[in-house]
Amino acid sequence: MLNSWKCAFKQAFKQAFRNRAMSVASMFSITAMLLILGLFFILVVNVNMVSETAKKQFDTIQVFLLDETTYEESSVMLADLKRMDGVSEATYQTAKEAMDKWKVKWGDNAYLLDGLEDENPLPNSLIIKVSELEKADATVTRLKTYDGIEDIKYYKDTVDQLLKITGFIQVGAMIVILFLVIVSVIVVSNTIKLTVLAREREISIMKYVGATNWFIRGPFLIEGILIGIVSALVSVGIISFIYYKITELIGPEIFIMLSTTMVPVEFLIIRLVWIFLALGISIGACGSIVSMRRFLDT
Amino acid sequence: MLNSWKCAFKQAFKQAFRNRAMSVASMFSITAMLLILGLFFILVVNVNMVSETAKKQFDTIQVFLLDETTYEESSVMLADLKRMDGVSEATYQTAKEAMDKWKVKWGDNAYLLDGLEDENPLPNSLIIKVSELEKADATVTRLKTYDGIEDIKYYKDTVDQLLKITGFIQVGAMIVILFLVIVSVIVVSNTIKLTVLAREREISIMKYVGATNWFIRGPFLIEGILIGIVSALVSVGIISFIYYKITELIGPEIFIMLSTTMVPVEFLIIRLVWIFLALGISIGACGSIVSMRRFLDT
Amino acid sequence: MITFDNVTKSYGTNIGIQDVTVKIEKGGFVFLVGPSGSGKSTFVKLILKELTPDKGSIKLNDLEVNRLSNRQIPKLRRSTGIVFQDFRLLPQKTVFENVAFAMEIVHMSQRAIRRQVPQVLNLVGISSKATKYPNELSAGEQQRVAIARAIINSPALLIADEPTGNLDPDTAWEIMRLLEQINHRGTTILMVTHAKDIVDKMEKRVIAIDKGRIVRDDANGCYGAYEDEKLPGFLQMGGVFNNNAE
Amino acid sequence: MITFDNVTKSYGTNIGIQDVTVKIEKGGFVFLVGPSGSGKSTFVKLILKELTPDKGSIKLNDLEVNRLSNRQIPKLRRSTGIVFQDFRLLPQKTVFENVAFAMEIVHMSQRAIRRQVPQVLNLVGISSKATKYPNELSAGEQQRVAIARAIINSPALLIADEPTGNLDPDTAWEIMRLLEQINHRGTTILMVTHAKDIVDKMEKRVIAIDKGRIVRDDANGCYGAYEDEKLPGFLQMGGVFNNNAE
Ligand SMILES: Nc1ncnc2c1ncn2[C@@H]1O[C@H](COP(=O)(O)OP(=O)(O)OP(=O)(O)O)[C@@H](O)[C@H]1O
Ligand SMILES: Nc1ncnc2c1ncn2[C@@H]1O[C@H](COP(=O)(O)OP(=O)(O)OP(=O)(O)O)[C@@H](O)[C@H]1O
Ligand SMILES: [Mg+2]
Ligand SMILES: [Mg+2]
Repeated sequence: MLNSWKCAFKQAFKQAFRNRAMSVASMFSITAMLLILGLFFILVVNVNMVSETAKKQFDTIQVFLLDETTYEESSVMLADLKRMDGVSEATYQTAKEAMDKWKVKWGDNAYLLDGLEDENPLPNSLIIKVSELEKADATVTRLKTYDGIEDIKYYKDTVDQLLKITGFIQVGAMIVILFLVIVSVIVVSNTIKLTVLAREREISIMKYVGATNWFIRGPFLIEGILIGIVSALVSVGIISFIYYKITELIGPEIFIMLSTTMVPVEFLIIRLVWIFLALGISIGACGSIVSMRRFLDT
Repeated sequence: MLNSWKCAFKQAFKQAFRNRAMSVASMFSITAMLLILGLFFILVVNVNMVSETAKKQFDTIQVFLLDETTYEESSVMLADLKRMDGVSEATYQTAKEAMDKWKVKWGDNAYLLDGLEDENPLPNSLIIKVSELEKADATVTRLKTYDGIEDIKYYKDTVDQLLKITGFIQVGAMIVILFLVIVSVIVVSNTIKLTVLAREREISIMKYVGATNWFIRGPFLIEGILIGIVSALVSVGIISFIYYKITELIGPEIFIMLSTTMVPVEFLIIRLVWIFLALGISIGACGSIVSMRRFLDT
Repeated sequence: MITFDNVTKSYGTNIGIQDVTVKIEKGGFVFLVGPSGSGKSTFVKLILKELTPDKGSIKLNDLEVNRLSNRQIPKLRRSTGIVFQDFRLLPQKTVFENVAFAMEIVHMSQRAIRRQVPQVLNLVGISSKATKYPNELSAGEQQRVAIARAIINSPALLIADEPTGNLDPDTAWEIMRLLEQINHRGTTILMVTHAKDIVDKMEKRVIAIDKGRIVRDDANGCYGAYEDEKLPGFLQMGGVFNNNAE
Repeated sequence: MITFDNVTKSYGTNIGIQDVTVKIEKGGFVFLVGPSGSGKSTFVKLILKELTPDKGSIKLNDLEVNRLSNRQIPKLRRSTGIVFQDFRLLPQKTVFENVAFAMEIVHMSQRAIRRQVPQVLNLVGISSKATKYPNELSAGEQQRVAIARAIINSPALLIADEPTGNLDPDTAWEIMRLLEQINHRGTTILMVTHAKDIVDKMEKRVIAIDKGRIVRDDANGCYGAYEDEKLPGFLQMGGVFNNNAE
């Protein structure tokens, strides 16, 4: 048995070498498809990262308190809130502090607020930071049960919109990746089918001489797997190189524009190597087995 | 000559039919690659549309006038501005109008402005709309040469950022599409090479019997073109159908979220048909000619 | 060894063989002769289950060939040496590897392969071509590789479809001597051939087939008598042509 | 018609043909004989520029074959009818189409094709197989299709590499009669063969080749004398075997 696997390996290497043209052709096709997949993987990972960063900027809920609410009452609320799931921070903000913040925010136009300082129209408030945007709604619902609250403000519309957009991007990306995987499998299995078709005669001769199906399949299978492995490694190499160049080139600009760094190369490589090896090997192996079936079943 | 083309056509149809497995395989590969390209085309077209809409929202330059600037002086400026390249609209706005706009904008919080009405701190201003965001800078430079201006406000940072992002998306999309086209050509020409490789014997026999290169090439070429055409039509059909379903499903939501409609299906189909036919035919034709070269040159 | 019982095989409207009933004994040496397209190769292909008969039963030893499952076919073929009319050499393997392949599929050791293959190649006279690929050989050399592959495992049954078709008379006779030698060691041999002189001189059993039916079955037979009548006719016609030309 | 002048062609270390000088006249009928692997097919392939000689010059009529550009080769091949030893039929075309193909490449009209192809198929005796594909034919039938394709354009030169190798004697003789007929109409014929009886009975010019060199060139020759000495030796050995068996 061991001997026959060694034999099959030797055969596979010889076959792959003697069918250079075909092997290289299959390899190119698989590599090409993996490159496209990799490209999408990179896009998705980075878009995700950007949207996560964006979400962080809308994680604040402002709770305006009624003027008659005492500091003690609000402390109780605060303690209660801090214990809530999804709340990462909750602080008390006086009307004075709020006005100071407005002034900072308005910058050049702050003089407009000068007249308001004495009769500060702003209320005291609680500032709540949520850890997960998706849980903000639950927090708000809870807040509404409290007494002593005048108004609750959070960027519900923006948040909803953002959640929807990132949701769309994620679902869209999944669909596109699924689509790409299907297309890759079609293209690659086609390539392998053609490879096998071109060697139909060889396979039929082996059968006529009395070789068992597994004896014939063995070298083809190993050849397919070898091609898959080589393609996977080549495409990871190419993708990593390109991505490295891209991060070097536009990474800083992206950081300035969107205040997120791009996903680091190492992070990608480690994941891609495994994903691609798995894909490459299974495409190569399944491809050769499936496309040989019609020759072997007769 | 005509007769021989008719003959070549007949041959091509027969060949394609008798090599069903191969023809279908090539067709699948080409279709698959066109589908991926089409997908990207759709993404790019829609992203472009969204970014164009987004840009429209930042097309305003506000020019705050000094209090001593008279209406007549500003009218001269206005007339001058209207003649400028890249300016689509220029209007005069009094301090009162500006305050009213602020109130509308502030909505619930408008009461904060109540105290300011009498001693309106806002200046008179000119509101300029630029037709192309890229020309805003030139307009601003021109404005700075005028007297009687206190301050010029436009969303320079936002605009720059937006221009950069859309620029990146466009360049990125071009690179990705270029990459996809290259990959497609590799995959498809590989497929065709394999198809031809599998018929190496057939071709060599034709040569041994004395057929000229063009006599051999003709049917293969036509076959390649036929496959290209069929693939193009099939993929346009699939893409259109999918896209139609998508617009139906999420079009309204997209409209609500980003206040742009998606690019209509008809717009896409008309363009895609031509692009894909051109691509399909040239891939099919070049593919078969190039991959036959090595058999014919000997 | 081989028993055909009322076997019919047709290809659509084409007749392959029809109602063939015949028995070939273990250890026999049988020639199968007949005009082109009479069904000889069909007969051979039926034995190896390359084709399935429409009707009738085929037995190899006590094996009912028709009833074999797909898994059992390789075993059937491995136990039989076959020389195909179209050689069927593996184009991607050298001569040595082609012959070695037949040993590998019966799981012989590499040592045995390295010892026996050169011997057999020597026996058929192509040891000098061991490292060549089939497309680098002349037709006769390819035919001898096919013979080498068929005999390397010392099969109990050797089926040869026209094994001397591309060989010059000398080499053909050498191959015949080899086959006779193998036959004497106990191997049953079924040989399809058109070589009249070989059949006539060997004086073995001859089964003649025509239009798919067995028309003659002679122990110690000869190729056939019919051509004796026609040959003069041909020479006469040749004469007519000559007269015309002169 | 054909002139070889000191032509040598070797495949790496293998000898194809060596220092061959020979002239075949227009209208001649020449047999090329020799043991397996002696260089007969190489000789044929050189004429058609399937191979290029290492040395020497080959002339077809007044055409210097070596000097032909790639564009001129198809014309050379179209003016010559060729029966290849391995048939070389187009697997994707029917018998009819295979033969018609030879007419199409010389731009004959569809009408002419529809008239002549059935005639020629009839001549070689396979008109009933016109709609079959090559892999549905017996070896002999394929060989006859190859012959039909070679003669359909009434070429000035017909080269046949072992055209009767897979044919029974009857059919073989019919083909020979056909070739002689064609020869009498003025076509030069070069036929490679191992069929001793055919060569002996036809009494045409025989060129014998061995190990790449021409060893004999007889007008009205016979296949060769050497085998007469060996045959008794073989029979004797056969006798030894028989004795052992008894
Ligand atoms: N796959 C096939 N499909 C259709 N007809 C076939 C097929 N194989 C063989 N035939 C037909 O069956 C008949 C017998 O063929 P077979 O190959 O057995 O002849 P044969 O006796 O071996 O002839 P030869 O001496 O020329 O090799 C022939 O008429 C042939 O055309
Ligand atoms: N492509 C090739 N590469 C290497 N050697 C070759 C090639 N073709 C032929 N030969 C060798 O050249 C020699 C002559 O071959 P050729 O085919 O001319 O023989 P032949 O006389 O036609 O034999 P046969 O009667 O068996 O067909 C042989 O020894 C063969 O092995
Ligand atoms: Mg046969
Ligand atoms: Mg030869």
